[in-house]
Amino acid sequence: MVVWKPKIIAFTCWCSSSGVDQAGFEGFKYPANVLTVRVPCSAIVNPSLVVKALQEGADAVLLTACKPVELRKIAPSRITEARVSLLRRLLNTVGVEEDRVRILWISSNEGGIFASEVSRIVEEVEKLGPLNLRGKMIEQP
Amino acid sequence: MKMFSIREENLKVFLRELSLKHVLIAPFKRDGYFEFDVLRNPDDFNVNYTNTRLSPKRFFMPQRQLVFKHYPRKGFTEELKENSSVVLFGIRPCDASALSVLDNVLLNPPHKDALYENRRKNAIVVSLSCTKPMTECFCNVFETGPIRGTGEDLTFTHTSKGFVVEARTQKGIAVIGEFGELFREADGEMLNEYNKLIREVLDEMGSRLKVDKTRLIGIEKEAGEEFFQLNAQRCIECSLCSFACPLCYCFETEDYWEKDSYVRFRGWDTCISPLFTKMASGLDPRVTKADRLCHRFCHKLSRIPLTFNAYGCVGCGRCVSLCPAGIDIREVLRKWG
Amino acid sequence: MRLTMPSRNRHKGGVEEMGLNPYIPKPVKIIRVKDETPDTKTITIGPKPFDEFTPGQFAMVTVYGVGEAPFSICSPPSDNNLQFSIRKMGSVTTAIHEASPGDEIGVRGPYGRGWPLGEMRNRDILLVGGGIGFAPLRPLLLHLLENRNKYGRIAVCYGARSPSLLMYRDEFEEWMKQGVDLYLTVDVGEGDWKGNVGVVTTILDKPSLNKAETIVCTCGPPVMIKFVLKKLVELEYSKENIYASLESKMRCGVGKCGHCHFGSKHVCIDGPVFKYDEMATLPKGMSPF
Amino acid sequence: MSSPETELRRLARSLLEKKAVDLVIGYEKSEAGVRPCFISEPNEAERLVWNPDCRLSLVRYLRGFKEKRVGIIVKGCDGRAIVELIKENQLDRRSTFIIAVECNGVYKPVKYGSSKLGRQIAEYCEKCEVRISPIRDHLIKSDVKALERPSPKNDGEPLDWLSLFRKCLRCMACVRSCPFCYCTECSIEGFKPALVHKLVDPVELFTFHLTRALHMAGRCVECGACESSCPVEIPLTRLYHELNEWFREKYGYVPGVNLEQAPPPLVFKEGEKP
Repeated sequence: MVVWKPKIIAFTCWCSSSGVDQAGFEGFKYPANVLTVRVPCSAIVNPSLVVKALQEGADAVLLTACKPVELRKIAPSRITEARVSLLRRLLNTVGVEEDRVRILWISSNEGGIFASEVSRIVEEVEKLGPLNLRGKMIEQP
Repeated sequence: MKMFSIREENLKVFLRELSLKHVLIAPFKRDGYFEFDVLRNPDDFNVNYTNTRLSPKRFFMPQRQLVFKHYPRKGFTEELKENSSVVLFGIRPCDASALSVLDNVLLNPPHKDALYENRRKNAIVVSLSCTKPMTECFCNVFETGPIRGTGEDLTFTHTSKGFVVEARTQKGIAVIGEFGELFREADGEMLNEYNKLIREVLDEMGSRLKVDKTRLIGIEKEAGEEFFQLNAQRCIECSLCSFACPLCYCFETEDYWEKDSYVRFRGWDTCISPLFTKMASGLDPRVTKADRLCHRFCHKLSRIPLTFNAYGCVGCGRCVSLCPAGIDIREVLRKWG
Repeated sequence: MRLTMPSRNRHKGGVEEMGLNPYIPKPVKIIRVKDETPDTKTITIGPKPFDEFTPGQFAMVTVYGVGEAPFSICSPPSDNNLQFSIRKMGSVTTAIHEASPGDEIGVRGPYGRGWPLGEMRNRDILLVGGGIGFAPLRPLLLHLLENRNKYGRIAVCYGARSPSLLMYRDEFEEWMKQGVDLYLTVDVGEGDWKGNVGVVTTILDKPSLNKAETIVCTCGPPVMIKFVLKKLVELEYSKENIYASLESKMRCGVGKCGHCHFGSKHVCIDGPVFKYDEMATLPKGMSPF
Repeated sequence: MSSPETELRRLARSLLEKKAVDLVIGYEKSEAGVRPCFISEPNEAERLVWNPDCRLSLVRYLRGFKEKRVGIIVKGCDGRAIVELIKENQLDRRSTFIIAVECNGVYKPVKYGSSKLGRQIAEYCEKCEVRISPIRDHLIKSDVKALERPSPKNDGEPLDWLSLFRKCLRCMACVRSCPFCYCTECSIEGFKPALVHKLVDPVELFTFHLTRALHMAGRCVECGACESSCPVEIPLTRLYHELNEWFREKYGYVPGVNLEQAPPPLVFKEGEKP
């Protein structure tokens, strides 16, 4: 039997992606089904791309961003937060579990937190089950 | 051709038998309007519908269809599938006629459209006559209805004593032969009612719109620009009219890499789109919206007839009713027909 | 909704082999790529996917995963390979420009109606080209030269925006050696250009031909065709003998997709070569008048 | 007191006679109901009509007449759209003469092949609270009594949006009829690589509708142009309403009501709590 494992796309901003790297260096174990996409800033991630990731087969999308208080300018993280909040509302409306899109506050030295948070999220997404949008959108015979 | 009849209560039996041997597609109501789909339970079928919201063209020319796959170093595979036999039951004569026009265009030698032919040859088209045409309909203009169309294999007409069934092609006769016990030869009384019905419905439609279709040929010359400019102001350039039309056959192709192979899809296109004739060099023979609108109407009423010997409109009235901006092909007919 | 039972037919492609699906191209290899002008390359492909064609016909060239576009064949029918001169314009042409010898592309054709070779027997012939528009004229010219004794005088008027944009420059001498009256012009002279400067209509009066009997074949940008036709009529060439090759967006090449349906003519079936009076019936925008 | 229709015609005629506007965009009678018309001659003003079938928002046509002075007939929701467009710098207030007509709700369109069950008021009109355009140069009061509004339906019953999206043809009628979709190239098609393919892959309808919803969030004035032009009757306004609710809850922002109030995404301030 093939065991289903969730596919998770993580858009990581430059700071938090070094946090993700650190999780690797320091040997924190976290599930391997998280694919990271490094972006310059979390606020550059167009919510449409998050939707597109879900459409293409991701079971959940994670945005990791700098903690607003740690930023010289805090607007970008706030913008991301607002967008994700809006997107979650939208997903909830159309009947996709809102927990499939999340935001994580990760600083560049928080590899450990990243690993533990991701493990928790993967568990939660496993509970949600596969999203399988393609199956839902294409008419069943 | 030969006229048969079937009793009203036997229709369900006929449908059940059909659905055992073929894939039966018939209109039934979903979310407030009728749509064609696979009919699993013949009891869902109800004779009292006007027409389906969208045309049955998608069963022969889907909105998106695979043309070929090309595997690097292996060559082509093409999904020319062995289709199981499909029965389209309850298609209206106008939509059935649209199929015969599509045949004229797409099966025009020397290059037959294999993708279309493959789907078409395995389909049996059974039409159900319109005895109460909608206000938007004008099939009488193109002689594609309301009782008899030109593309069907069997024509069912609802009369007070059951259905009059006309076998129009060999395929149709074969179906009658297959279910011989359900059909009888139509008697004189029934045929009288049938003929009366034809006259009545045609008279009613003729009183709404009576146009000489032969005069439409070459309208672009006299049509001038004013009329189309007026309507072009209104047009919002969506592609609804083409998508809803039962015989808008223009298609667009798209190539991309999918998983392990290069694929080419083809699918519906619309001449209302500004990109329809625009070339990569930026040259565009039809720049303005008015030109494109003119092409849409003239193509249907004059250019297809000149090229393929059939009218590009069957008068189903979908574009008239669905257009958000109220652009009406009947105005063109009234003006120049 | 699934109505069908898939059964895959594997085959090598090409219309003849398939006999069914006219939309499947035949795979061929690029043999040579030659820079013609700064934005135009001539690709040679082989082996020829089809045996016979008339000069002036076109073929649909597929770059897998990118798209398909129609191109005039610019090598003569006697050649074992096939050549296309392609200017970098959209996605398909860009992909072809990036291709190198050995790459595989798909070709299907030949489609359309070529130049009227039958009409040309023993007559004088004038070819008028503009820029990339010389591509469909080259196979005709080479074909005429191969059968030199069957035709009368051959004159070529060829113009481009600048000398560097003249195509097939290395072949001019060979053509002239074989008795072609070649008149060149450019819109803007540059470098050591000593020839005529001006649009192509300014050199149309130079060839001395039997005007009433001359077959004129022209191809180029629409606006050039427009003024060439005007000028030709002024110069008393017979309208019946004037032909032009037009271009249009195409998706199928076999008259199904509707993109090139103008008036009652399909450019892909009834063209791309049109007679003078046929062009007059085309609707505004497509008609060069 | 004259009927709103006669008043409308008189006003349009005088505007055109005085050359206060070059053009009046309104509704005229057509065979199938009512359709937009563009009137530039005073005599033609008689063609104008006003009835509950005038549902298509005319605001989307304004972008085609940027150099002209245009008089436009607007309902409450259309007026809100104009307000929002002015905020987005898409419209010159000075060259637009806004003829506000009191709206009592519009009928749902009776489309091809639907069973005719009498005229029903459109669902989005049931919720509407702005019946007169908040921005106007002239107000025409309506003497027709308000269309009977069934008690606003409970939005509690959730729709199966995925199956609704599945019916979509992506004919772009929703995009093209929307007052706010003024981009010359829709972002759905404009991305390289494109967000969705040229030809409709059913699974991409999800991306298409969600992207559109995200672009409409906090802007949609719920005029129902998309919904009424949709051939397969997807109740898009309900989806966009849900996102507008989010904006109202978070920022107290309702699109198109107040010209002074800037859209929250445009004035996102440092340190502001989202």
